[in-house]
Amino acid sequence: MFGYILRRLLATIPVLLIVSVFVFLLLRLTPGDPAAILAGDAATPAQLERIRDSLGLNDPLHVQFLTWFGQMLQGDFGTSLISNTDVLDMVSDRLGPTVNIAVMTIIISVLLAVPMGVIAAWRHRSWIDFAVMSFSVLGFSVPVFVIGYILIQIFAIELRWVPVQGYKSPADGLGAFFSRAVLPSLTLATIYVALIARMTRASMLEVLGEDYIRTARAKGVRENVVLFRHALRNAAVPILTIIGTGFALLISGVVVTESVFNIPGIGRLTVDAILARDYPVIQAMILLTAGIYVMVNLLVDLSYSLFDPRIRY
Amino acid sequence: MKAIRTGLPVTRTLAATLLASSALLTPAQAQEETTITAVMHSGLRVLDPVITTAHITRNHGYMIYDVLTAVDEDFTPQPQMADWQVSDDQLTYTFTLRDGLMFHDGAPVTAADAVASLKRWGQKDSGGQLIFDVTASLEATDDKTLVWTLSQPFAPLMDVISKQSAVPPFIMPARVAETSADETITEYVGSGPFVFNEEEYEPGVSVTYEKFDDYVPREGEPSWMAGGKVVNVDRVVWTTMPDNLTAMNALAAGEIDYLEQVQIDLMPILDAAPDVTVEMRDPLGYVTIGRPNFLHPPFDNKLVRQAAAAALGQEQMLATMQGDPEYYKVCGAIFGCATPLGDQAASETLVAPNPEASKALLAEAGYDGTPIVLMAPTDVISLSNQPVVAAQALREGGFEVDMQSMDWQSVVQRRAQQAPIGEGGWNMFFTNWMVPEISDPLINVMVNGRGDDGWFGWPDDPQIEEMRSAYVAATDAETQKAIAVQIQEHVMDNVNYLMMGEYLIPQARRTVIENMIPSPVPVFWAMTKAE
Amino acid sequence: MADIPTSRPSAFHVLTGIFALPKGARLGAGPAIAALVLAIIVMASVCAPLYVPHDPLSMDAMSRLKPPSGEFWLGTDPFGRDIFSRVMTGGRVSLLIGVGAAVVSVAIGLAIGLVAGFFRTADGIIMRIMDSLMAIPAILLAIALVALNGPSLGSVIIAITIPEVPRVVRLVRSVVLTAREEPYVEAAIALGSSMPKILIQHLLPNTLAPLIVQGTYICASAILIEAILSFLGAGVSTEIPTWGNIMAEGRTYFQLKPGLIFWPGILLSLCILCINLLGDTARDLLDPRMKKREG
Amino acid sequence: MKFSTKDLSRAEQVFSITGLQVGLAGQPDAAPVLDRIDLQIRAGETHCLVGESGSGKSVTSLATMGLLPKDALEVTGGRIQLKEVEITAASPSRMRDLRAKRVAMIFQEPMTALNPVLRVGAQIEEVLNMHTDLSAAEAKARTLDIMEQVHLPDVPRIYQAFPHQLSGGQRQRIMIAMALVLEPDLLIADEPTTALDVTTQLQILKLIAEMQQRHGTAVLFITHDMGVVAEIADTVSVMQKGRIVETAPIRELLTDPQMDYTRKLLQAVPNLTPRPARPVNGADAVLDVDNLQMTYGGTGWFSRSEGVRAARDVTFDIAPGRTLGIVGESGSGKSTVARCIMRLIDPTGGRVCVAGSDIARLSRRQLQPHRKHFQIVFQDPYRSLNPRWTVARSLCEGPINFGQPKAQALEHAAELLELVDLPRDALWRYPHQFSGGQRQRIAIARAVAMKPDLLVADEAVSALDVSVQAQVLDLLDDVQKRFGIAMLFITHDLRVAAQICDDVLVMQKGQVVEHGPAGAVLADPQHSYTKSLIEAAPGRDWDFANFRAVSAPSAIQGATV
Repeated sequence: MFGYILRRLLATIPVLLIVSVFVFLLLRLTPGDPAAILAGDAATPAQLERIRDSLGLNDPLHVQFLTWFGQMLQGDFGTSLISNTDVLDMVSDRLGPTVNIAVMTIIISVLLAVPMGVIAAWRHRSWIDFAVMSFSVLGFSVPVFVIGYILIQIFAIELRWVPVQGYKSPADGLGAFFSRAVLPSLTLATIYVALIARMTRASMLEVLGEDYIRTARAKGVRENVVLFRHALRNAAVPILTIIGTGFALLISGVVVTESVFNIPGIGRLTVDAILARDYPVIQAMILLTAGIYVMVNLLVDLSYSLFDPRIRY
Repeated sequence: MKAIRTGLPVTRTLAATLLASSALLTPAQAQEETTITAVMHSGLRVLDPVITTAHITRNHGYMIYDVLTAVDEDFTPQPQMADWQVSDDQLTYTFTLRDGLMFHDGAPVTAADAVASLKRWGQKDSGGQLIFDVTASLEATDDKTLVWTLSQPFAPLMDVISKQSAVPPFIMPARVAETSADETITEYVGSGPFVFNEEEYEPGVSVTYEKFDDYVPREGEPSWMAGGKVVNVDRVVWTTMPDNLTAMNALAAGEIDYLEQVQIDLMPILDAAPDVTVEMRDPLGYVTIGRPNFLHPPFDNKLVRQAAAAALGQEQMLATMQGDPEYYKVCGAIFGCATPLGDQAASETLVAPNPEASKALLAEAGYDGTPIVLMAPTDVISLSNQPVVAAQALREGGFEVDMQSMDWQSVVQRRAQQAPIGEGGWNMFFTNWMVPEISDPLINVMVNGRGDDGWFGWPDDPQIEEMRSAYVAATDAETQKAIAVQIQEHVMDNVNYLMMGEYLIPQARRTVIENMIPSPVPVFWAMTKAE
Repeated sequence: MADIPTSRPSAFHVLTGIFALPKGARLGAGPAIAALVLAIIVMASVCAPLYVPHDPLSMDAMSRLKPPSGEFWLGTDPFGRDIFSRVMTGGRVSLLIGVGAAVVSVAIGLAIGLVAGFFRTADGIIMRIMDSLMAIPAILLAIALVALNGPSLGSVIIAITIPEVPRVVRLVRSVVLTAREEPYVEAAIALGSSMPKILIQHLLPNTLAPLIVQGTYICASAILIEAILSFLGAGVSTEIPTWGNIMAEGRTYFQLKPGLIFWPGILLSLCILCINLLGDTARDLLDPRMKKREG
Repeated sequence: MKFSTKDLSRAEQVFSITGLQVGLAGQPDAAPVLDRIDLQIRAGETHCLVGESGSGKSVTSLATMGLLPKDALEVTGGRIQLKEVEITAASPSRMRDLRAKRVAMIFQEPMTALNPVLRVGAQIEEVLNMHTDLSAAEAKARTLDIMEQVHLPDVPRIYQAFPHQLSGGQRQRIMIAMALVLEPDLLIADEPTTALDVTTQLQILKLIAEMQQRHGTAVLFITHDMGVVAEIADTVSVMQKGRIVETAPIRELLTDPQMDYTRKLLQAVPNLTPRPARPVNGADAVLDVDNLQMTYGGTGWFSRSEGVRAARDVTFDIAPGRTLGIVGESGSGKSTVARCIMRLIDPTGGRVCVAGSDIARLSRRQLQPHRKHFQIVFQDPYRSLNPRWTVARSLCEGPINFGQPKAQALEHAAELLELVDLPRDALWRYPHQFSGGQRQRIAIARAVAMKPDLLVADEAVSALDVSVQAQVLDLLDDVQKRFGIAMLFITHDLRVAAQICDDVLVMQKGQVVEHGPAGAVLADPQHSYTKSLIEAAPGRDWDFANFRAVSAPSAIQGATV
């Protein structure tokens, strides 16, 4: 088990290395000048040049890369070129909202999607199946910002049940947190529910055709026990996998949702950083999201063994 | 390393959740504090008001710093931190700091602090540079007195150091002001009416200011940045909302108190909200301009520039940007319509498009149909419409237009390129200014004619430089005005830039916010919140 | 027992004719309606220049944000452009982006995936690179790529394509890895067929069916991602109307002029819905496991 | 042959099927899947249902359990009666109640029939929890008891085990325990030993018989294997295309079958007695395998395992026109040897000489010209032909690779099709248009098209029904005679080996335990493992094709020649 984890962690090193080189090169080839952003509209070329010098942007590429990479290995991700704050501080301030919303989204999604998928598979080709599948295809078909606007219109503006926007950390009161987090989470969950419900259904359909399900039925086991005790656990691995790979989708959704609901999370941080060419922040964020992605998928892989005793690492 | 770093906030969040669940029933705040939550036009990311000209950073500067002198709403310099006297030969300015000035860390403000701050500012600000070009000495003679000695008279000196915008000379502690002018400061201590809360600062998202209890306001009614800055609220929180619609809805729902800029088309949303007042804070407003590149064909040819001026029409552009005619003004005054130097001379061609005239000028110039590269930013709403409208108008006027979409940062980077068009250069871009930023020939960077040392577009225009020198030398307002009109006429003829008109952006506040003074910079002193 | 005598028929024969319906498969009306709706949308979009009443780019500041009328069937946008003309013309570009992204990513992914699946030595390196690409959130990568190349149609397609490629590679590779264990592939080895021949003649056709399915999903998601990129300010220039940038431009008018979002949104969603439905149908028909259950 | 001699004349009739019809759901006009089936079983009786694939055996059992796939099959007529209960009329919840309690079932695949994620003890206990009010402790006691009864070793440990931690035989014992824990009236066993090795099969058959005796259960035993039938049946029904064509007590059926189909079925069963040896021709060996080694894995940086030695020190040779059989149970390494010789995998040691050249170490490119000398026929007829290719393309692939012009290759292919008894126009059809046996013929034709010196048949007839199996064996024999090909025949089935091989090589756990002429090895095995294999072969004393017991002398005679 620990050997396996160690091996997997070692395997992430080349991945993160490739990501960092790739991102570094991509950014340095991208037009844009952080110095110009810093200095504002009225700066003259000479002023820009001096600022560029002081930011180290005039050094040769490989020098810049090695400097950044060396510092990063020591846990120093540098300072933002624009706001001059420590990148790690910036990121850790912004991580909380995103993580909380993401966790809530995953919980909502799993609670909704898994039963939906199970029932759809059980009543294969019935109207319930059709309804679940239609919903899930619809979930893929509507841009996430439109879903956000519609939810705001209904629940925040018409019904006034929850605030329009904003974020409060759970430390400021759970009520405050939930009332603000529920709409963004639901917005994000739409596509996630669609994804998980589809996978649950497909996986369950496959499992329900297995011999041991026939065995269970031949034992006179009740249908709900067949579905949830015998089938669902066997169907779990692909469902977990899609939760893991769907995480990338979640990050995409977060970028948009944070704008619509004004949540100070890492999605907006990254988009702002890209649009402002704030290299250290972009590099740290992409590495961080890549790292999270890899870790989430490692966790997912490890969690397989919880559901399937045949899988041992 | 990653796992550890990412793990932290999660555990923190979980712990916080547990704490919060026990704290859920206790009342939120024992004593009632007055907090103003304001949505500003942009996120605060740069905290050094000298190194950047960004409006949001300037606004931040006015919150936590103070200035020696400031113009009032009549553009007249008034004492703020200091009174001043000018010697009869116009060569010596003596400033005397008033009593009770104190930095947020408790140290008194001294003349030495002011000298250091002025010197740093003088390296960055173009007006400041001109003053320092003629400065013999600037020194603190005692804790409260500083003496500025010039080698030759500089008539607009008080106008420059009292200006409201782009970079005003904010007074910082000497140790902070000693930071190189090319690096951003790292300590944010001022002597202004508000204290910057560094703990709660999230770059680009929100910034919190607390009332500075030890601030001693000047006597007198506040007028723009002059007068008494009496703070009547405990906290001011600026946040950013990337989505205009969300901000509108938040204001209508009472979740925020103040919205600095209201998108005019969306005003009907606020009409439905009874507790919200929409108004004009800043009657001067903004201008939108187009800048041709003088280095490369076809805009190196004056006739082609004139053709562009003929092809474009202010009305079309402003109407597309604003919609409601109440919020824009067709006006060709390059120093602003309602400013002392403003004059509309020779600007008739800009009011309405005249494609035929444009075509005639192009024919005369022998325009060969080379497409002009028009840079069009897609991610800044206030700048995304102009190129689209311009492209159509220029095409109708006989131009070939290659409108290249990019994000604003690419525009910012590319407009600094002097290379030919095929090698990453450009022909035209659009931007916006606040009227006080273009209101005289020293502040307005677009009338700079020093070629490569000037602003993007780089006109090498000795004539206009002569006029600017004359403006500096002029000692009375009438001469200044006369020179300004000359510059106006010259700019219209030479088409140094395309003045595309003025527009206004209303603000919106919850009705409980009262006593907000009119000013181009949103002002949080004087303001009260009835609750 | 490794050599169990199985009497269960392999369902591989169903793959012979990609669109041949197996016996007993009941499709219902859904896919037929989806195909019809999609065909109408595609036709209407492609032929848009022939019938739209206005130039989709022609602005008129004096007729901004007009309600629907005889002249402007769906009203006008903030530039005074005709929404109907823009939406119908926008469909062409959106569909082009969808199809373009699908074709390009499938083509690139197929080539890389075949190599990775068959050549053990290349596999390790290729898959590490693909893992790395997959670890970068697609939307961030796309924004960065658009920022790099400028928001032209081509660069938006590339930006959407690159994050999709690793997924296609993984799919192709897994199909190849499974197929190369098939006895008929081993038989081809035994018959002395060369590696390229086996790759192209035996393995490639196996990947086509799942790729068609994957391609439909990529097509759908590309149209959607284009909309999101526009929303974030990194989309195609407004001079080239797409459903995505029409919606993005109109998003602040959501409450006042819902038509700006509603019309392109409904077409976009309908289109994606149909593409996804057809993709699902194709998958159900092509997936041997589903087949088993059909009987 | 010792048949079952139970006296069932006074036993109560437990189960009967009368005129049962099952058809495709929603397609009343389609041909019925089951056509008026009648069946009776008495308490303690073992009734065997035999027939080839697709004859409707499994549908019968599923109908009895009420487990027909709802959207595919439905009962359209007839009755199924279990004592007083009429199953065809029972409601779903009543049916659920009957299952396990009154009628239980065990399935073919012990690998897949147990839920892989639940502990096996819990899976047995679940039956008790569903159908009885026993306390947890009582249920556990009952479970442990029934596990003892099915002779599982170390019951407390296995109670806690997951299915994948058990062997196939142990899993099938769990299935039996699960089926019998509530002492049902009827046990349906659907090919319960087909997936098991022959020695395990014997044990499971004995166990079923023992449990039946102890509980007096009626058993409906479904199988395609006449050997098994001969071992266990009291009565037999033969099914063909959804009908029962003949029902008789076991001895009657085997000695005096009434129907043609039954006779055909019995005649197709290969005899365990080796066929008479063919003369040795003395030619030089075509294949010479010397000291072949194959070790899987064991090279990873992080894995500490030593690798699996799938083949060790395997040495043999085959002369032209001769057939060598490699027999052994699953995991014995026999397929590994075949794949090493075909160079589908790379052996880790030893020499493989085909037609005089050692190919064990050649690179892919160097190997290419040698490929035409040796060809292979695989087990699964459904996967060994590219489903997208016409038969012509498949047949021509090899010759074209070796430079034959297309037209000539096509002409040759047509001739080959005739040789394997298929019409010429079959060239332009696709594999799915053929039956399994026909496909196997095509696969043989494809191999023969290369004019190889050596043909490897890897379980080439194992997936086929007995009657088809016999035809394909004949074809192989014919091809060998005609072209003088040397043949390496891999099989787990001793009967098949006895009928086709000149020499037999017995493998166990990667090693050769016995090697000699078929007659000697099969009739007079020396090694204990070979002996146990032969002992375990069901129905080994019966000569099915001749409707009589195997005469002892002929066996000895076969061994001595």
